[in-house]
This record gives sequence, C-alpha cells and structure tokens, in this order.
Amino acid sequence: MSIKGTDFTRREVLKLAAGAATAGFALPWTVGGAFAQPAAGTLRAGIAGFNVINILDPAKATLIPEFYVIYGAFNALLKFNAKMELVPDLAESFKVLNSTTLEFKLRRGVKFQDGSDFSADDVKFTIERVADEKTAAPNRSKVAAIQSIQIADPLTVRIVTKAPFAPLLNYLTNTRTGTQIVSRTSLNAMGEAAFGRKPVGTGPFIIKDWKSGESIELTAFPGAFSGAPKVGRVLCPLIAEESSGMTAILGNQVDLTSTAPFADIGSLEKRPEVKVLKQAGLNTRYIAVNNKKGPFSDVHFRRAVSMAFDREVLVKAVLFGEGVAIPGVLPPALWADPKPVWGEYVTFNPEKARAELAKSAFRAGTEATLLVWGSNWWRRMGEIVAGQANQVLGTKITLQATDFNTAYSRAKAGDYDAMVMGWLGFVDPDEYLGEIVGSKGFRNVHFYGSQKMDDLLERGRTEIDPVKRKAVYAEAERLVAEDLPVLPCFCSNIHNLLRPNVKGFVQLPYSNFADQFGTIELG
Amino acid sequence: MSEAALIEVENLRTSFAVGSQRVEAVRGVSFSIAAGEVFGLIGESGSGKTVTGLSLLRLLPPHAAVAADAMRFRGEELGRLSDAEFRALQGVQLAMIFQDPVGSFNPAKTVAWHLQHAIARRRACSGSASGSGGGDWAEEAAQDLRNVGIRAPERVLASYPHQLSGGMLQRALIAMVIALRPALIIADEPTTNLDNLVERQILELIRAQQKKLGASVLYVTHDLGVAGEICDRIAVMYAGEIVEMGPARDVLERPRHPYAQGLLQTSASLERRDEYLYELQGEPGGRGDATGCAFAARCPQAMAQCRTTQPRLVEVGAGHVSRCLLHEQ
Amino acid sequence: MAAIAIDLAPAARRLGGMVLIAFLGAALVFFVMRAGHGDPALSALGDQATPEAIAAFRKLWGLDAPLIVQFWNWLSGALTGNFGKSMTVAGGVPIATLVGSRLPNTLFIGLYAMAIAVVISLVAGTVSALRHGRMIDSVATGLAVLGISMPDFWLSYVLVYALALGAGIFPSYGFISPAESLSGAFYSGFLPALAVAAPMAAAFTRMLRTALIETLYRDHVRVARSLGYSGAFIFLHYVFRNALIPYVTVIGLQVRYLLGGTVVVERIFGIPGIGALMVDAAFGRDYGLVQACALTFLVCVLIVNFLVDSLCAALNPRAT
Amino acid sequence: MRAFFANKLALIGAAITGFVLLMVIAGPWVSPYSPTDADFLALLTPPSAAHPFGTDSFGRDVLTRILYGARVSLAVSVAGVLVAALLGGTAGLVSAYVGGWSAAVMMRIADLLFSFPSFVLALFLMVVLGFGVANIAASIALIYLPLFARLARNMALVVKEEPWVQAAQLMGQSTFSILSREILPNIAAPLFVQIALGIAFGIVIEAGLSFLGLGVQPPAPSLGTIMADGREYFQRAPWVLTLSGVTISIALLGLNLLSDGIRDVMDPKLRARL
Repeated sequence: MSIKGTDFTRREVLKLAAGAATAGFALPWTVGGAFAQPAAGTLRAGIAGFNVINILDPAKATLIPEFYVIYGAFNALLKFNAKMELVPDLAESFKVLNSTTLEFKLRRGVKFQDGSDFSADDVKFTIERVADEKTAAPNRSKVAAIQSIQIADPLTVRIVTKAPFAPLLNYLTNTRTGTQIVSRTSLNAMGEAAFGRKPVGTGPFIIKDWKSGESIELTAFPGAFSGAPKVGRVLCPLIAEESSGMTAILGNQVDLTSTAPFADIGSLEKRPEVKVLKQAGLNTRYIAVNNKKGPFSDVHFRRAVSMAFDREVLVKAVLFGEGVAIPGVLPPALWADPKPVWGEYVTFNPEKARAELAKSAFRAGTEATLLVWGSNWWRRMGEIVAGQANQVLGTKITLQATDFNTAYSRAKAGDYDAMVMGWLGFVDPDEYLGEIVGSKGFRNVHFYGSQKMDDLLERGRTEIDPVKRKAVYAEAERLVAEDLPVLPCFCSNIHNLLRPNVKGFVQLPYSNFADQFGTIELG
Repeated sequence: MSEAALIEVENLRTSFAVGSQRVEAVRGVSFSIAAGEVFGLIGESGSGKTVTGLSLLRLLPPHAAVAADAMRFRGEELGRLSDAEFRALQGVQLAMIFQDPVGSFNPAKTVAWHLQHAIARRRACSGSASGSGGGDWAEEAAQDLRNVGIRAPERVLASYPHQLSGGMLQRALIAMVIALRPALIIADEPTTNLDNLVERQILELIRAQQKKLGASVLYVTHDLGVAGEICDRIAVMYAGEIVEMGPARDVLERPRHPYAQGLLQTSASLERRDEYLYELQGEPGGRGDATGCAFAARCPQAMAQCRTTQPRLVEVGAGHVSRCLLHEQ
Repeated sequence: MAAIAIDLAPAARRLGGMVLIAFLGAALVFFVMRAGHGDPALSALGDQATPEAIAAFRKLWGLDAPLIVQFWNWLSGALTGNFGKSMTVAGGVPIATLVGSRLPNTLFIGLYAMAIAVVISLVAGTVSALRHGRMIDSVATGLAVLGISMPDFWLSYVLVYALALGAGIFPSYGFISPAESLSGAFYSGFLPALAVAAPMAAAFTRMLRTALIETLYRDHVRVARSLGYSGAFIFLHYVFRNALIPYVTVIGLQVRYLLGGTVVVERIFGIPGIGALMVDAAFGRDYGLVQACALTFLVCVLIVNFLVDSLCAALNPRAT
Repeated sequence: MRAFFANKLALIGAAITGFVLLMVIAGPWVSPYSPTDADFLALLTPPSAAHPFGTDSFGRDVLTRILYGARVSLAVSVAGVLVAALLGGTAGLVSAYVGGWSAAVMMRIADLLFSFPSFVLALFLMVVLGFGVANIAASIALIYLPLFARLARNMALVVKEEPWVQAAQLMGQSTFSILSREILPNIAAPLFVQIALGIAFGIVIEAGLSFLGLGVQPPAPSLGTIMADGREYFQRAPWVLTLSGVTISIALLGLNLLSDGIRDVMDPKLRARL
C-alpha cells in the first residue's frame, strides 16, 4: 500500500512563500535609489542606427558615425552654411589665383584643443598626410590631384593642383572628406594610434572619453575660435537600432538623435515630446549590378529590369514617403534641381520592359540573385525590386540576405549578380558619379567602364564654371539612365529627432551632427 | 474498555478518494491499548493495518478521510484537536517507527542532526531542564545510541544515512524515537527489511526500551512469529476489519477465525520448510460480497450464508473475540 | 603535502579540462570565422577602401600570414594573456581592455536576471508544489509556461512599451554601469534583466515544483511529520534541502541560455555588454575580438558549470 | 492515456498545438491571399474583415504571412531538432554502450558545443556561414546536439545495466539490435519530451535570429522576420508586431504545455502523485 502522508496547510504555504519572497527581494531592492539623471548642461545626442565607431582620426575615418563626431572636434578650411553655401571656416577667406591655384588666408589666433597654435603648417601637414600613400587614407583620391601645398606665410597657404580640379573646394569642407585639419605637433607627439583614439582638432568639443561601441563623451572647448559652446558636455551613446533610438528619445533617455526610422516619422511628427527635423538628404540608393557577368552584363536586361519596377512604390513602401525617386545617381538636393529628367529606361513601364527583355539574350525564367543586407528597409527595397521584376518579366530573381561586410566583399570580388546599395553624406557630384560609375571609381563594384562616361567625368572634374559643370553632370546622368551601370532607385530624406528643449541644431542635407553642438542650447 | 487504556479507538473508518470513487481501507476498527502494553496488528499486505496506524497519527494524505466514533488518548478525544494541537502530541506522545529505516532519514543530514532535533523537540515540550538528563544533547544522543546497542556512537552520529547499514539505521531510528520518550510507539513492520539476526536484536531492543520507558507499542506486522515474540495482545486484520483479537498466546496457539488459522498454518509451513507450502487460496485481501463476510470467497469453511450475512465479533474466550459465523452457530 | 596534492588532483584535472575546452572552442571559432565570407579590411576601411589601403591593413594586422601562423601568433599571445588589439570595432584598443570593460555589465545583467528568476521560481515553485493539483498550482504552472512562451526579444518590446514608454516607470533605453552607480544599474537594468529572466524563471519554477513534489512524498518527510516538527522546519530541512540539488543543476544548465539571452537584450536596450560586442565584432570581422568574446563566454559557462557541480557536490553528502 | 486526460493543462496544450498545426497546414490553402503578393494601394491597413490581422508595409495580408511564416519557423525548428536528436542520440547511445576513444572524442565535442551560450553560437554561425533557412536549422541542430548526446548517453548508461539488456547480451544479440530493440525503446520517452521542448526553443531561436535580421531570406516570411518588419513600423502599425508576437507566444504555449503534459504522464513517479 503506497499511502504517503504529508500535507502542508494553507497558512504554512503562505508563510513559506512570504519568507522566500522577502529573502529574495531583499537583495536587489535594498539599494533602490533614483535613476541618476545626467547633470544639467549635458546634451545627450544619440547616434542611432550605428554602434561601431572605429577611429576618430579624420584621415582614417570611413564610417558616417565616425564623421558625426569628427565634425564637432575638428574644422576644415571651409564649411557649408545653413543654405548649403560654401563659407570659410578655418580659412578667413580664399581666392582663385589661377585655374590650378587656390590661396587661403587663415584665421588668426586659432588654437588647437591642446592649446597649440594653428598655422599654415598644420594645413600643409594635414593634406599631405591624407595624400601620402603610407597613410592609406580612404579619402586619398580626393586630394590626389594636388601637386603642392605652399606656405606663403604662417597664415597664408596656396594649394596647387596638377590640372584644374573643380571639386577641390568641396573636398576641403568639414564633411566626409578627411581633410579636417589636425595638429601636426599633437599628432607627432601622440603617435598615429593614440591620435586615432583621442584626436586633437580646433572644433568646439574635445573628445574626452570614448567607450568603444558604447558611447563617446565630449566636453566643451572654451577656447574654440567659433566661440565657447553653450553646453558643457555632450554624451553620444551609440544606439545600434534606429527604433531603439526612437524609444530612447520618447522615454527621455536622449535629447537628440542622428537618424529616425522612416516608418515612424508620420506618427512622431504628431507627438509633443519630440520635434522632427527632416529634409531631402544627400544620398543615393540604387541596385548595384554586375556588368561583367550574369544577366546584368546585358544592357537590355538591365534596362528591362529597370523599367520593370516602380520607383514611386519604393518610396512609398520602403521609405513610407520619406524621399524621392531619382533617375540617376545624383541626389536632387546636390544641385537644387528638384526636377531631373526622366529617361525612358528609368521609368516604370511593364510593356516596354517586356519588349526590352525580348531584345536581350535573356528570357523570362532567367535566374539571378539580389543581395540584401542591413536593416529592414534595405531588405524591403530588394524585395520590391525583385518581386516587381519577376512579376513583370517572369524572371527568377531571388533575394539573399547577408551582412554588409559579406555583401560588399562579394561585390568587390565580382561574386554577385545584384545588390542593394547606397551612399550618403557626400557633397560633390564627383563623389557620387565619379566613384560609382567612373571606371576607376572605388565604389564602382559593377565593373562598368565607359570611355564616354570617363570623358564626361574628367570634364566635370576640370570644369570650374559651376553652370557648365552642372551641364556635364546632367549629361553623365543621362548616360547613366541609358547604360544603367546601376539601377537608380531613390534618395531618402534625412531626419533628426529632438526633445523640444533642444535649440540651435541646424540640420544639413549631408547628415551633419556634432558640428552643430557648439550652438546648441538646452532650454 | 478499561479506564487504564492509553489509547482507545472505536469504529475507525478510513477511506481514500480514487478518481470519483471512495475506497474503504479501514472499515470499523475498534481496539484499545493499555499503558505499557504491546499490541500487535497482524495481517497481509493491504489488510489496512498500516493505514490504521497512520490514521491514528494523522499522517494520511489529503485525499484520505478518517472517521471514528472515538479516538481517545489518555481519555482525550483526538478528533477534537486542531492540527496545531495535534502536532504538539506527535513525536513526544505518539511516535512512529517506519518500515524502511533508510528512507526514514533525511539523506542530507547526519544522524547527529536527526537526534539533536529530536532531543531538542522533547526538551522544548517537556519544559527546558525537566527532561531526563538535561545537559548536552550530544552526550544524550550518544547515550541513546548506546542504549540501542550501538557500540561506537560517535562514528554513527557523524555519519550520513547512506553510510550506514539498514540494521544500524533502524537502531538509530529507534533511538531517535526513544529520544522523544513517547507514550505510544507505533511500529510499522520495523524489521521487515532486515535480516533475521538483526531482526531478533531489534525486537529485543524494542521490548527492552518499551519496558524501560513504560511506553505502549502498537506493533504492526505480517509475521506471526515476530508478533508472538513481542506482543501482549494481538488483533488479526483482514480487508480493513479486525477478524480476531485476543491475548497473543491465545490467538497464536488457538486461532478461531479461519483466516487466522490459515495465516498460522502458512507461517508454520514456512517455518518447517515444507515441500508443499500451505497457502491461502485466492487473492490476498480480496473482498467477497459487500453483504457477506469479507473472507468468504477464500474461506475453506465458507457456507452459503457467509455470502449474505455479515459476521459480528463474538467473544470466544477471555478477552478473545473473533468475527465468524461459525462461532454464532 | 602529499595528502593535499592528492586532494587537488581531480580539481586540477577539471581545471585542465576546462582550459582545454576553452581553447578548443577558441580554435574552432578562429578557423570557422576565417572560413566564412567577409574581410576585416572592408570593415575598418569602409566603403572607400582602396586596394593599397586594404593591402596595408592586411599587412599591419598580419592577415597576410599563413593561417596556421596567425593561429599560433594568437594562441601564444592568448596563453600569456595578450589578446591583441581590436581591428575594426575599436581600432587599436587592446581587446583585453574592451572585454574587461564590457564583462561587468554582462555579468551584472546575467546575475540580476538569475536573481529575479530564482526569487520568482522560489515563490512560484514552492507555492505550486505545496498546493499541487489545486487552482493556485494551475495558475502558477500556467504562468510559468507563459513565461517560457515569451521569447526575450518579444518580451523586451512588451516591457519597453508597457513599463517604460507607457507607464514611464523605467528607462526605455540605456544602462548605467554598476561601476558607476549600483542603484542606477539595478534600476536601468531591471527591464532587460526581467526579459532575460522570464523564460528562466519559468524553467526554474517547473523544475523546483517537480523536485519539491517528488521530495514531498519521500518517506523521510512523513517521518518528520510523525515527529511533530513544524511545517516550516520540515519544508526547509527535509523537503527544500533535498530538492535543491536538481534545482541547482537546472540553474547551471540554464546559464547557456541566460548568456545567450543577454545578447538580444543588450542590443535592444543598448547595454554595453560582451554579447553586443561580439555581435559587432562578428559583423565587423574583428577576428581577435570575436575569439576573445567567445572565449569569455566559454569561460563563463565553464566556471558556472564548475561552481554548480561543486555546489551540488557540497549539497550532496553522497558525493563526499 | 487516462492520466494524460486528467492533466488539464496538457489537454489545453494539445488543443492549442493541434489548432496551430491545423492552421499552419490548412491555413495557407484557405487564405485568399498569397504571402508575397503586394498590394501597394493597401499599405499598413488596420485589421478589418478583409484582413483580420491587417496588412504590412507591402500591403500583404499579415494573417496569411503569419500562417506561412509559422510554417517556415516550424519546419526550420523541427528539421534542426530532429537532426540533433538523430545525430546526438546516436552519438550518446554509441558512446554509452560501445565506448572507446571515438566515443570519448564525440562526447568531448558535445561538451565543447555545450559550453557555448546557445544564442551566441547560433548568431556566430549565421554571421559566418551566411543567413538562410538551412543555416538556421544547422545552428539549432548544433545547439541541441550536445543536449541529446548527453541525455541519450546518461539514460543508456542506466538502461545498459538492466537485467534484460544483460540477458540479450548473453544471448548473443548484435550490438545494433541491442541498441535499437532493447535500449532505445526504454529511453525514447524522455527523448520525445526533449524533442517537443527543443522544437519550441528552436522556434524562439529562429525568431530571435530573424528578429535581428540574421534569419530567413526574404521574401519568405517567418515569424521572426514578420516581427522584425513589424517592429520597424510599430508606432504606425502596431498590429503587425503585436499580432505576430501573440501568435508566437500561443504556439510556444501550446508546445510547452504539451511537452509538460507528456513529461508528467511519462514520469511514473510524478504521475502517481498528480
């Protein structure tokens, strides 16, 4: 007989449970206390959608979040004002001596953050360093055209190019150029590696503490020539997910974000606890295609696919309306030209697309792989393009999701058919067209090479007259729409979210950030 | 029932909920045990003898229902006591020695721990210093172990249960119960799992300790030989009822109930190592018709009316009763 | 001395086994990582990398050496505690520093989650075991199963919207390191820890309930009852004490899931921990950093397993 | 069986699991929509009679996508866990019964895999091997392999000593026949429970990976990718994340209750007391 005897009464159970609960909860909750709010005068500026900042040496930085910070710690010779006009920064003025020589008068009395004086020598050092092969600067090509840098006097510097070089002024601005002026004495004293962690510039904020992958802490540089900042300290947490950035600002964990999720702009604009800044951005998104092998090596196939998807749908479904469709690779904001010309091959037209496919060596049922990577909206972009092309043309384009590193290394190796791609934050047409479709462009992972295009691009580089230069790039854009080395898609808006008490942040289309911290006030 | 009875049980009925039904394990058992008396409860597995003991000590699971016309301990009705009041009696007044000495010990604690808490409990109940000995619990524990024949109490005290043999553990268990100085010890087949030699020693031990303390013992067993050795009086149970009860000598030498006779014959046959073992026919514990004698289906002397008439306990000798229609004829 | 040496031998053997497993794991990570796609140079130099820059980068980090040489370089460094520097996630920062600064956060969240899970399971497991088969048991068991059915990333969202953005009780993002402020860490880490804890709490509860019910019906408990000991005493010393071994064992087994869970919440809540670091490192092909993170996780799991085994042995008198 | 029906939670679990399975198997046929056909005129419409779970950012019917997605998630998880059970179980059995150095090596490998935090292992493999259904299944298999190996080994070590196995050995049965006929049937029950639990956790792994963007290839839906998608426009269309999240919880609830129930029923010690 298996009769076992035990039972606990209700009171005993309650007592035991209560005992266990107090024993357990006593541990974590005795500390209690309030969540430490940052001290007043601290701006919490979240860098959202990115969580890697690898290096803060302008000559070596490559990632947009790295430049977000560099903008605020450094100055370049020039910068863009709120109207996106070129204005002097560390230079006081500049003039064109002849078609290959620019002369910069430098500001007097500018101090680096280490207290040393800024002079023409630092300018020469900085630019020569970027140009030096040994530095292996990613932006070397931007200064490769420079023949020499002459120091006329400590506050006058002349830059001589081998040939007329139109983009040069843009390449000397405080954007993703790498030409932000570094202190020769500091860099030599610290060594490259240490400088990359704690660089010394002339900007309004000093990089005080940098926890890799977590946050960067900036403190005001009272001696900045642009004036002492109004906030003493800026904390830039690196927020991996854009949506987390949004919940952070809604929950008042940050005051400002570098980006916002496209989908939520509409609802965020209605909320009182955040202010949404937005405008057309300097960026371009397209389908990179392999011009060397596979179906996309056939221009008719490229044209057929290009006509088979509706760019307006992309804007609606991928960006939730936060952007515009574009027929080429130049962002409209670059030229203040809101109405680019739409060529036949970049306009959605299923009939013509099928007719074009008939001209190609490939037929319905052609298989191809489209690589997608990154956050969800990139995937959606690929999904729609592939889905619509398959629907219209009967092709079998399948998606393959991967991470950016894999996608990009495969693209560089030519081991791909097509991938979603985009660039942002550049300020000169040559940075887009020259690099993306120029035969020597390092963003040309498409193996596209056209003499006609290269000639146009060369003319664009050497044409100093802006009106004529614009005409050259318009022609290049038409050629893009004709040859379709890439399949242009759209250009997206850029966004910043601010708490209502943040005043003085001016948003610029090249995705600026810390360059505005010097003027920000917390109300 | 005599005035001197330590415990009196009248018409104890215990049933268990099995699914939506209730199964009766004890069906109207009455007995009493005098102070200092060893009372044996004998029967096959499933006859209800263990349940009777557990019912007395309130150790049955919640799906068991215990009812009795009376259950008096020293004249006090146990049924009226709350759980808390009853707990005050457990151990120090009414204690139990279980069948399986190995399972009876908390495997995570040493023997010393067990004895320490038993001694502490007794002292707490009997009012700090008044208990026998007082003094250090460890000394007392060692003495208790010596009393049950353990020669090296220090070693045993320091041991965990799994380090000791069954016989050793049973001694320790008895020592632990004795340490509580209970008035009634319910011993539920305490020697079943032990070999013969140890069984004898344990039996003697219980008897000796019982005499020394003047405690009463309710000794539950299926072994008639054991019962004969230790018991003053015996009750034979079958299918939840007492079928025969009387002085041990009378019942064992002159059993009146056919079941008791069968049991005895089996036992004797076992002892003689017969080539053909005498066996009671049928399923042990099986109940016949609800209307008739429970044993009727297996009874070699069953008559027609056995299946229709419930027999009553009939006096068959001095203090000797039996439940059989044969006696009523 | 001899006696001590003998006593230490099994522990030393175990320790040796642990070190071996950890390094085998790191070797596995090393070779698997390099067999896959991707290139750290592209991560470090980014979209504008020129071939010369890539070549310079590979030379700088010794990526042009044969694989086995690279492995030996790494191994010989790692054995002396030198894990090298980060290539692409935190250019030039010593990996040991990076991991060292992140580890406390992960450990904090992990232990916090563990504490929450233990407290919840102690209460729920005890109540449902003691009242098993009744209403409150069904409720507690049901809740426990519900806990397992809320994946941490989904629960994180629910918690953020309910308790942070909705009720405004907790921060919706960010984490204060325990090194900075302990109370701040407890406060800001509550939601992520809860998200990690919920599935574990459920698993612990179920285990504890089963173990308690099993123990509850063992003979020695009934014996203790028969001696008139109080319910709390019996529960503590006879029931709980004996159910502790399977319970602790399960806690040890769950560490694998616990550390896995921290990866997700670290990302969602922006907690600078080892998990988030490893995700970044894996994406950035920061080989050395991935290996170091993997090694750290391995060592954590191994240490916990060792502790749990030791604790079980200490709890179980049969083991001595 | 009676004990199983007496266990109400297990019954509920079985009912939920049955319902989920029915929906996953039959749902896609019943649904008038395709999981991939976009309708750009009906982006992010809230739940309605036509679209009970609303539509997503492509105007696709969320309910249909969830049904297909659950199918994918379930298939990935089941495949991974079954592979793990098969390989791990075999390794455990062989190492327990046959022994030898190869068995020892197998168990050390299992130990090694067992020392990796589960999700870390999965995540690492996805980044290195590439995303995709097959690799998720492989990750799940690798996570579960050591578990099954250990479980099978530990149980087989016990069963091996049972008299009927010893008897079979003495009668000269082949090793394979002893393993498959004497040992396996006696350790099958806990393995089944572990498989059911494993499938539930496999779904969580798949969803977690996909949620972080490392999982199933688009446009194929999985529960994780639908949730990841929904998270992106949660403010605007909360139903996508919420309803897919609730779905995954319901599916897991069913599986967990069921495996609990099976375990209770199969554990005779516990069964006697419940």
